[in-house]
Amino acid sequence: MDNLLTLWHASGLVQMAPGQGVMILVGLLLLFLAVRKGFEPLLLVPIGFGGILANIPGAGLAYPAVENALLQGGPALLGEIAAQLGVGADGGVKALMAAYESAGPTTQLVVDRLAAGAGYSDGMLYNFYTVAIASGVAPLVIFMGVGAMTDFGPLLANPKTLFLGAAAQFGIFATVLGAVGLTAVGLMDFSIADAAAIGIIGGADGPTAIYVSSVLAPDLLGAIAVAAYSYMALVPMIQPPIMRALTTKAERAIEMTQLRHVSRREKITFPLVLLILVALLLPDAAPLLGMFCFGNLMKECGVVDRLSDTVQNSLINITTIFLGLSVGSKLVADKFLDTSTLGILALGIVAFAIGTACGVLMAKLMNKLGSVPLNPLIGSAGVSAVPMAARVSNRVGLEANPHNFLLMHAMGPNVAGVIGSAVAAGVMISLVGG
Amino acid sequence: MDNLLTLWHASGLVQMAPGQGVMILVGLLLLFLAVRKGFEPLLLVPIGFGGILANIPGAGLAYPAVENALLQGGPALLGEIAAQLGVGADGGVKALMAAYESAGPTTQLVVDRLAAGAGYSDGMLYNFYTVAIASGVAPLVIFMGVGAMTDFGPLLANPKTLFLGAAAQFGIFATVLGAVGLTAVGLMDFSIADAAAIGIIGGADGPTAIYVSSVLAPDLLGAIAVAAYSYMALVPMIQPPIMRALTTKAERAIEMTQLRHVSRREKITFPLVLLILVALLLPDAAPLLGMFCFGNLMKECGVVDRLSDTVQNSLINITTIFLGLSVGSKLVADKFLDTSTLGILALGIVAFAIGTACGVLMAKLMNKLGSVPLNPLIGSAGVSAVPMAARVSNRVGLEANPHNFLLMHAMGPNVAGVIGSAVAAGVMISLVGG
Amino acid sequence: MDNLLTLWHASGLVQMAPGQGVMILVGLLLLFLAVRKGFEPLLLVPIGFGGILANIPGAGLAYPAVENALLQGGPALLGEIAAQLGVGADGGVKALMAAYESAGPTTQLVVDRLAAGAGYSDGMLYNFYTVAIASGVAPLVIFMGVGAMTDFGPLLANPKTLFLGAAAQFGIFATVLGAVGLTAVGLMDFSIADAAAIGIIGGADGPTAIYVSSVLAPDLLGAIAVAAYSYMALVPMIQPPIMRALTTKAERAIEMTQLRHVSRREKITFPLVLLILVALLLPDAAPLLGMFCFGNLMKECGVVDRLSDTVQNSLINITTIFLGLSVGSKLVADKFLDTSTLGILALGIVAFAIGTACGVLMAKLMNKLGSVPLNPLIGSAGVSAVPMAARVSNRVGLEANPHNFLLMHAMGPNVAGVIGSAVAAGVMISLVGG
Amino acid sequence: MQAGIIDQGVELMLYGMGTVVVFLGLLVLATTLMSRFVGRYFPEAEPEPSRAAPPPPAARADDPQLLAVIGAAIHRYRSRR
Amino acid sequence: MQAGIIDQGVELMLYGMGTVVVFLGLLVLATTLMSRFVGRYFPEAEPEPSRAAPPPPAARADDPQLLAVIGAAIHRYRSRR
Amino acid sequence: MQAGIIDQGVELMLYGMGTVVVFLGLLVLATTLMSRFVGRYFPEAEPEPSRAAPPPPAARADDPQLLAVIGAAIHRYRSRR
Ligand code: NA
Ligand code: NA
Ligand code: NA
Repeated sequence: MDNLLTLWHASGLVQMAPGQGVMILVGLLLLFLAVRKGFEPLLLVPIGFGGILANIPGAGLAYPAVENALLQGGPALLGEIAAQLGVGADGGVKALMAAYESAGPTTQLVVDRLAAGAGYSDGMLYNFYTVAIASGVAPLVIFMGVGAMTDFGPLLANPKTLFLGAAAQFGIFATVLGAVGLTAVGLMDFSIADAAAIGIIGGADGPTAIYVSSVLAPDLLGAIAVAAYSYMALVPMIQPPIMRALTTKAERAIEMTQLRHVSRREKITFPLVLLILVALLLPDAAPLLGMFCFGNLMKECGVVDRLSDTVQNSLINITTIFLGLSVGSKLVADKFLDTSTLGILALGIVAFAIGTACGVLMAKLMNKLGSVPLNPLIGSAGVSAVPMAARVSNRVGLEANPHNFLLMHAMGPNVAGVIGSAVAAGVMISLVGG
Repeated sequence: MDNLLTLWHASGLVQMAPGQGVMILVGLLLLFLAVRKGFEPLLLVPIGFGGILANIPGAGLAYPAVENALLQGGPALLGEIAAQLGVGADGGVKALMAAYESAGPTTQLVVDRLAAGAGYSDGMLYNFYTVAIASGVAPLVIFMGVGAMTDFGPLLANPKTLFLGAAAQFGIFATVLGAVGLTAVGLMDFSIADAAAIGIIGGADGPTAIYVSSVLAPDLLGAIAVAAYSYMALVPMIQPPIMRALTTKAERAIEMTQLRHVSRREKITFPLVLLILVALLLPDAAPLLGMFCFGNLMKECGVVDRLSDTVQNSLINITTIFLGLSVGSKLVADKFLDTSTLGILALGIVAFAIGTACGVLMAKLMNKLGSVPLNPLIGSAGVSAVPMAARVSNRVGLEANPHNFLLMHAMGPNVAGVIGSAVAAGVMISLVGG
Repeated sequence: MDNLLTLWHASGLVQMAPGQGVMILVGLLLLFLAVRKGFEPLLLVPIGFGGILANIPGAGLAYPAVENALLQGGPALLGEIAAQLGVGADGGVKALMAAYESAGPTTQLVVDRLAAGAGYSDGMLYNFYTVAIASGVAPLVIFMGVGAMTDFGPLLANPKTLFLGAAAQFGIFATVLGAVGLTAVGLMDFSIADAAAIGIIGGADGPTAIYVSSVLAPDLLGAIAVAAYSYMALVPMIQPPIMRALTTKAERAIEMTQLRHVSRREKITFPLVLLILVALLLPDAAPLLGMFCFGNLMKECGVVDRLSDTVQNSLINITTIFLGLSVGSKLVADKFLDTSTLGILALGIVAFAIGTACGVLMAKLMNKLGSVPLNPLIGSAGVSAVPMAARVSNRVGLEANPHNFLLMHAMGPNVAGVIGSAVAAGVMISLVGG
Repeated sequence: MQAGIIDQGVELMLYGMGTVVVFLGLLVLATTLMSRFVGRYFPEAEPEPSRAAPPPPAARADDPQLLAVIGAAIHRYRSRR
Repeated sequence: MQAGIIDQGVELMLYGMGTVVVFLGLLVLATTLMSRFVGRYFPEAEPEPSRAAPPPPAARADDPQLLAVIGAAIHRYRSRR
Repeated sequence: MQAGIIDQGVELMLYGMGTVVVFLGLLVLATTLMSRFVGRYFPEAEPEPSRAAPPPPAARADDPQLLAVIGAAIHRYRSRR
């Protein structure tokens, strides 16, 4: 009879909090969007599934051992832990966790021991998060893989398109301003570090957004990653109206001259040039851009093809799976179901829109000032969202002029946007972090 | 001359304990069974090899740094460690290890430092075990891979076969009873947690058995894993006599109606249905069944094929290698050469036999009660041992009726058995663990 | 304005120390040698790139959190840390790091907390080094992969060539003598452990050299790995003059009898024989040779081809990438730019030359003493550098006699050299380490 | 501690086996309902497109030359890796 | 702590966007110089050899039998793994 | 500490090189015995079946069309990944 009670009390039905039910539905929604609507499935399938796992009541997969002990332990255990921490046990789990986090390292060891002794251990997703994201390694490895899949040829053929990638990053910083504005008027409560992490959604670059959030605002990571990937999937819906509103039909019909041939040596040298520039000017962007350049060098140098193949296949796939599940661990109800999430979702789409607009406007300007014709539609690709944004530029261009193939021209600003948001990430970590 | 003595005393010949020699032979036997007899070679080659490595005298590959220091250190070091632990040095290594394990966390840190300072470090296999098994990650990743290789089509075409998978799990619980019985009569000395871990051998599922043992009875993990994989390899010998004894020739000749077509949408939805049910009813099974469902969803959803391919190939292979070596680390003589190992081996085969019998009997019952003909031979596949048990059902069926192709019908109970033992694992961890 | 200063002070231009600039050029040189000259690109591309990353001023990628805090922190933080360590803050970073390393474990925890609280974390490359090399796992996994790519057929057909592999290891021990000699005359300051680690360069085996250095002389690891891989790439230039000087044209023209067929069973049994011998005689070589034999057994046994394929492809590639970056982390200016590096580079090439010479001389002796003709050119392959040294033997042989195909004959001593230097590594760890 | 271990074992057996049967029973129910629901509201429009496009019929013939080519292609691919 | 957060945000925007533009501007410069340098001093002697050797022309024909063989080879290779 | 380092080095050389020679010598012995033992008691019945089935003879011909097909198959496979 006791056993029946044990089982019943251990079951999810009894322990389910309303928030957990909601979050399981959110997880199912993400899976639906990924599987049926094709929203960035490589990331959103693991994230959505991880989100469901994280909210299984009583399983505690997303919590560290101590938090599991506090959430599920009996009053005796809580009393013992509270005594060790030198606080009262009746302040609730949040107060005890806060006391634990500010306790000295030896006290933490003793409390860890108490939790382990009572049979509580770190949840599976918590472990994944610690290894994959808290250490910073998974976003960096994915960035290495992205580097190994990136062709800088179109950018090297027309380096000025780097300015388009720069302009589109204004979406990031405008969003920072939006986030602090919402805080100033009292609608939200974001710190400047939170605002910076939210802004990076405008970079339209998943691993960069996750990396920055893990450093500056780990609590918001779930919402930021979900927003970033969802809006990247929505690029074909978000961008075209903005692009059409800011350009005339004549501009959209501009045909561009064919790109020059780029030699293999230039392609090998470029990642090294970029790396040196990072080393000289912005060391805080070194992890992200360093791994990116490393991946690209492995691809282009032609003598380590077996490493490059592995980076582009099994390594990036394995990392993606654990990165996604780890992000899912941040979709626990008590962290995700917060008004801040609504703010992040709203600010994220604004970031995409402003980035798109700035890219297009900069392209118009360059078309006016420059001697060679430049179709303003390729400016929107500067937000990155590789290669979706470049395809959108191509598609909108074809609408205006069926002989207008912008894809390769848009790949230049597209990869420039990746560099641009990594640079922005470095600046923000440098100014706000630490 | 001193150096010659150092080398000679460091050599294996001098340090070899009889148990280590025996265990090296056991390792060679496992390799022989794997390579020549085809006994589950993917696991038994790494396990057997790891078992040999673990028993290399003086190498200490399977021990933590502290145990290596105690086993190989001079009296001065032992005295210093004993003093730190506040016990006498003459109680032997086991007493000192016990004192170390029950010491406070800061004392442990100091002793760790002493061992490291004297040049002792964690053995290679001990590290593998810590990362792969103690953390729980390797069995879960393998279960994800198994999920990505599992086709639930036959189960979905005939969901009632889930009952066969349920019935065959009685082998697990009967074995628990056997283990406590042996303890009650004084032949063995198993705790209830040990008994539960031993019972899971009857689940005929390697990763599930390893996962449960790592939680409930780490010391018995080596014997349990070896028993589980060996008996899985012996399924074609263990099952047929039991199947023939419990069925008439007429029953074995029953032809079953062809399975209906199962749509892709059903296959995508099934892992989610299973996941939700786990979340509602049995959170303690969430890690195992969650990863299993995740792997299956990746396979079926069709939009993340590159992840699914990696999970089924490089990821599961890499994990298998380190899982096997880690299991091998539990074949150290002082843990494996114990009467409990004999008990585990004896109980394991009983578990397989009872599971097989219950599956067949349940199938007979369902054939009697149901309207559609059901060949009792597919009941034995409910123990899992995918896909060997299903092939055995098919083969025994063909003996009785050369037109009787049971393979696809037996795949239903076969995968049901995987779910069934994962559920049993969850129950046991919930009731006995923590 | 403050922000501008923050950014400027955070930039690399301001923080760049001369040594870092030099090391970035060294990294670029390694990349040039790897990409344009084909110097062992699989390792030297990651090592060179890692070396550049490690020397990015202000990024601190190669340092632990505490060292980053000491290098970049303000005087307040340094004072606080110094107070915790009980030393003065004006002794400089090196003195504080030394005090930290000799402090008790709880003091270290407190200092770690101070560094983390001030926003400093372990550098990316430092993390890679800890996981990949300090744990010993990456060289061992690569050795497993090398084992899975090695064919012992030629060695088994002519086991006496093992003596050639033994003789060539004299390069290792002669170099040890050279290193202690330089120390004795005061030109260098190597400990006996340093000398042993430097000697292993003569083994011409990358993973073995890295493994031994990580145990015996972590500070020299960067220089030792760079020397080992560079000289391995230079084998076609280093060896031929020595080989020609020590042999007559008639000796070089000797044709050898065709190798006998080696059965699969012999190939399966050989790694087990080697393993048992290691277990009995030299447990300290067990990690290296154990993993090597394991890889080879997986390849030869024929029943775990999917594991063997993964070991030879994605696993070894992934490990190579992180091993290379980790080695690069040891190319930080303050460790690499030292006179000891010059000594290591000089001793390394001597080691290769002596190893080559001893191999050739032993082959001449065996040709004199034995009844079957043995071309002395295959002796040089005993240094390992698989398969480059064997190809060199073949090429020099063809010069003397266009019908003289020595490649397969040279593969025997070539793989014998791998075993030989792993044995030497075991001896040195046994005598010098711990 | 070992006192009453038989009772513990019996209890574990009863509750464990009970849970397994109840859980899988509910899964039978849920699966059946799901299949009906999917079959009624989301039937497959067309015969499911096989994802790994099957080789065109010609290739299935046991033409020895074709097999030779296939073998060589696979062999060359593998040896390149 | 939240006092003056607007100022912090404005500052972050100014310095951040400034750095992005300056950095990418310098990159334009460095890239252009690099391309000129490489083009002048290390021009490609011959048309860059494509690394993954392109299929010989015959294979590009849409010969159905050839396509069948290719399909079968790929299929067999995949199913072997 | 560095006093007598030469002695240490000489000792390391003597014992190290000695161990290498003795170990590899024993390995020569053990390998030879093993090969004889295997050859006598477990000879290979038939010529060892090559595991990676060799391409059928036809494929070895330098038929340009076949090579074209092979090239295309590999190319297509690689570009799919
Ligand atoms: Na971007
Ligand atoms: Na089962
Ligand atoms: Na060697």
